[in-house]
Amino acid sequence: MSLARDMMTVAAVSAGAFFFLAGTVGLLRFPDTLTRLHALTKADNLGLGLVVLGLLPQAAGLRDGLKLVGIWLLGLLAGATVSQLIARAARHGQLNR
Amino acid sequence: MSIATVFEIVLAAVVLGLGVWTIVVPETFSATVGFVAYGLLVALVWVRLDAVDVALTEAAIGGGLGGVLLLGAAARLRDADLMAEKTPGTLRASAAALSVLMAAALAGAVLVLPDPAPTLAPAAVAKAGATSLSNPVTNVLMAFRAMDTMLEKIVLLLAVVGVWSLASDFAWGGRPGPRHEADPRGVLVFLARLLPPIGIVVGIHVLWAGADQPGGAFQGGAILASMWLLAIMTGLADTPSVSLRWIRLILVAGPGLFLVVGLVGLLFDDAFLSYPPALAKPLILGIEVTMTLTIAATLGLLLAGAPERSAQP
Amino acid sequence: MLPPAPALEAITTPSGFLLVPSIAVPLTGVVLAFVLGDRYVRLVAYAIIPLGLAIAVTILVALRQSAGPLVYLLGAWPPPLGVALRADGVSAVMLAATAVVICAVAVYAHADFKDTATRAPFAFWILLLAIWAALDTIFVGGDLFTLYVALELLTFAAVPLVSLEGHPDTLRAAIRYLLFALLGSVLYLLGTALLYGGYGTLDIALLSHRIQAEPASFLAAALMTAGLLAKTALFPLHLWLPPAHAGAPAAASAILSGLVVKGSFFIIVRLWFKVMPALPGLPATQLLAALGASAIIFGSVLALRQQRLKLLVAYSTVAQLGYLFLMFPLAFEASGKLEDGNALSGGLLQAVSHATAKAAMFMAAGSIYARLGHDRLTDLHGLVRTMPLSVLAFALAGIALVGVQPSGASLAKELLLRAAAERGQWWWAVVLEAGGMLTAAYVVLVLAHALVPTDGRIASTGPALHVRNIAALVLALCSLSLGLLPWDSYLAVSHGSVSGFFAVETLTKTLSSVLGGVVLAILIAPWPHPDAYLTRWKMVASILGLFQRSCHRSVGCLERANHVLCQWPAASMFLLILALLFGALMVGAHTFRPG
Amino acid sequence: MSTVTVFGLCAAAVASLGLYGLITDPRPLRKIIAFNLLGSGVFLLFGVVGRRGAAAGIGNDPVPQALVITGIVVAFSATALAIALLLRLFQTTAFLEPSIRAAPGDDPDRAAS
Repeated sequence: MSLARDMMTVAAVSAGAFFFLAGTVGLLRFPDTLTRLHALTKADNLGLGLVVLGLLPQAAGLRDGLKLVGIWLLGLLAGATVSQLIARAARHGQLNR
Repeated sequence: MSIATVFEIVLAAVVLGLGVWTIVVPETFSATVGFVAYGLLVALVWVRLDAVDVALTEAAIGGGLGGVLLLGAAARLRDADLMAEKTPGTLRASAAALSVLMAAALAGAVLVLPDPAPTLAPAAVAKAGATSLSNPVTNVLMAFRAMDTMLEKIVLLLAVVGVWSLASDFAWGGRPGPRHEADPRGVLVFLARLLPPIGIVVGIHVLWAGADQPGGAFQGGAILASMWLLAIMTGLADTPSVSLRWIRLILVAGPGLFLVVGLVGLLFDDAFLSYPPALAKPLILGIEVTMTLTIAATLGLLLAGAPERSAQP
Repeated sequence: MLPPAPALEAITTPSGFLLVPSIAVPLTGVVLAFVLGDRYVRLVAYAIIPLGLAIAVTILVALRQSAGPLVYLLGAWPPPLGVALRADGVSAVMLAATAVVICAVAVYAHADFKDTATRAPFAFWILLLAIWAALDTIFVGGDLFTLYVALELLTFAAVPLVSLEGHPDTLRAAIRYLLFALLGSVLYLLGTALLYGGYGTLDIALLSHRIQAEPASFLAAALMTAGLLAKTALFPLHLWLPPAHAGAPAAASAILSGLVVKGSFFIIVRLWFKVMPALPGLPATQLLAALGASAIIFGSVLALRQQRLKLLVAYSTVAQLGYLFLMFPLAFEASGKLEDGNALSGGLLQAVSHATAKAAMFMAAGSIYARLGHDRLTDLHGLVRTMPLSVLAFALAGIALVGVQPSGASLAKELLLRAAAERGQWWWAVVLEAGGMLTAAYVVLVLAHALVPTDGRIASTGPALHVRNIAALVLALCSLSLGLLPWDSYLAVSHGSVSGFFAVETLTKTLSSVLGGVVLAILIAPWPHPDAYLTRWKMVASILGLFQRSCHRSVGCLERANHVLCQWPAASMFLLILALLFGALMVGAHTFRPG
Repeated sequence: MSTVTVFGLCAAAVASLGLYGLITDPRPLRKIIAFNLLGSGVFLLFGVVGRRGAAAGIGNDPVPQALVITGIVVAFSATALAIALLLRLFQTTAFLEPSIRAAPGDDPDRAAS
């Protein structure tokens, strides 16, 4: 049972780490603000979600699990808001390039 | 070399790299962004050092609110950079040499510190019974070294006085900082309506947890302050004018209560800033709750800046 | 094994509780003044200040009756876990001096910072009380980290005072002051981290038993000393002082110059004499005194070259701060330790007499500025007829600084000279005498300008306020009579050997330093000056001119050097160099110790 | 290499980086950032010292931790005061010299790229 849990954790966290890596590469390599945002938000939300998913089986109890999910939701909220703001600023031409 | 050590070396290298970038990057705005990232990673270092209380403080105040402060200043001062002349190369080289020398001396001194290291951890644990709080850091802050904590509250208060003293004469008594406006149907306003209830709960939780687990007045206060700032930045709330009696009461409530409890201890108990064992926990929690409010208001007002507008809109 | 701490230090002494209100009362004032706000701040300050003065006096009395120092354990937690407050004779003297100066400044500032709903009085009175609380904490604090917080409290209270007027120049001065002070306190904090790492305590009494000659403690001592020197503005780290002290309102300048710089100075004394008396070694003390000597020369000469009275007084502070550091090599005993004695008493007396005299000088300068609307030296001719009391206060404060009997400075000088003779370090005696002459020079320069008769009356723009002049006069008289007080119950002063007043010898000494000062003033000062009065003796004038030109050339070099030292990168690099130098000298003294 | 060694070296390096920036950068805001870096290095050193003193079931001596928390708050207040001074100076001088203008292209996004 615990082996299965550990394997799930390893798999999910590794996948999450991969998405983070991909997102970061995209952030550094993509040409303009909007594509960069695209790389960042998609990869980060998915990456964070997978990491949280992977950590859930390791949580000591229901409360810790709920806290983890809460962190993910808050991360999503913050990421979504900030990318909206940056995208709007980019569209209004407040940012060049 | 274990995986943990490799992770630590990588973490230290990234922290250092961000530090170097923060110092050498030409644009000030980039430097502030670098500093915020640096602050978040340093919080991780603190976790590795097993100092979670400090990690929370560093993330909330050092990286978080400090970062907001620096970013705001960098945005407002954008053209001031152009006036500065560059320091000549020879000076920079000698400064670099001196800094390297200093780093070597420091590193050497740290590495030859005595083994086993002297520590007060056992003493702090042994005396924890006197306060019935099981977070040793809270015990040190609120009981053993309460004097430092109280003085530091006064430092915060003086910072507020200092910032307010920079108001122009006509704006004295008015509201700090510029008035912020945001699109009422925009996403930021949405966030500012959605987040504060959650943030306030989290802040109170962090304060409450501080008695026994990592957390406490500073960390909780910083979270509350950021919620307030979010509301201010979206125009949902405005900064209070500095002449209001209630805002002044909140700003001094923390140190004031500390002083009163201290003096009561001097008159009726053992000593200044001592707590009778039976009342220690409620007293400390009471001070902490008040301090959280004070810290939240102080941090928020420090970020808002000097009074700039008259109280009437 | 670590030797156990003496039992006396670890318990609260009977009258130890007196130390709490010395901090808590001004703090209460800060809190109350902040809440009650604009209309009542001054009222709160005037309620608190007599109370604070009474506490300082009570501590003086209590210490006299107590067998040893007063000790108070905060929260009844004994160190190393808890924090102790301790007051010995030195602390009591500093507490009392602070209380007296604050009282005088409060009287002086009565008219400047009235109860109106404006920001300046609000900030001034709160910050005044905060400075008092911070200084008292520094004087009685028994823990190095508590001292750090108190130092920061002091900085946070002092910086807004500098920028109270809100002009760009004063804002720039305040930023520079703040940043340099922060650099200094971070270095101090770095030192405390190393000390805690080495010995597991920051309590001064415990540390003094545990500290050993080790790399960490050498580096800590060097960093802390350098950091504190930056906050004390000892040459060559004085870049921030003249603009900050000259730009602040007069009442604030009096506090900043008289008291605030003494806070960090006091911590250096604590560090070297109490925490680690055996650590520095003779070379480091000589370096410290050499910096002091350079401060006297640079500060005095630059003071003579200033066009504005307030700047002149500020540069005089740079010079007088140098004086405070001459005691260190003179207190170095054959045992290889710094010990209490004539030298330490002399240094602290110097600090006290400078606190009172310099505050009085700034007050007088401030009255002059307020009345005339400017403080250009060359436009002060005939001032004595317009403002006789202000000129008198300035003159008395100047006389006290020069060290005319029975001023505190003269007693201090006497003690230091005696220590120099005992140690066979005659060169510091020479510096002491030369310093008196240089001080006399700029005092004479100001007085000469004020006394020169003019045809026209000086145009006065402001009102004449006698209260101000009386506050300045009282403080100057205070400084002038410090030598008469019974110091022996607080400081190690052996009274019998102090030479009698108005003996022929002392009179000639005083006269010679004043005459020397006159000559220096004529040679160095840039005034369009008494040449005019010398036309009858053309020969004398031409010879004088010759000397003057060569003097001006060397003074020009000095000014250029000072200009370089007052650049930010140079000064901050000097800070690091000094730290490394102090470390190297301390290590060297222990490595090559004879035997 | 132990945790203490790694982060001890890191702390020393960060502190001296801050020192370098504080000495050489002529721009006040950059000086403030460098001061924060320097302070952070000093706090880390405290953390390393506390980590060495792990005992009695606590992973880090609580006394240095408490000192650092106090220190962080003091450093934040210092930053706030310094920035307020700087903004005020900028306001007053910009009022006096309206000729100072932003140069084209001096922009956060470009800076971040």
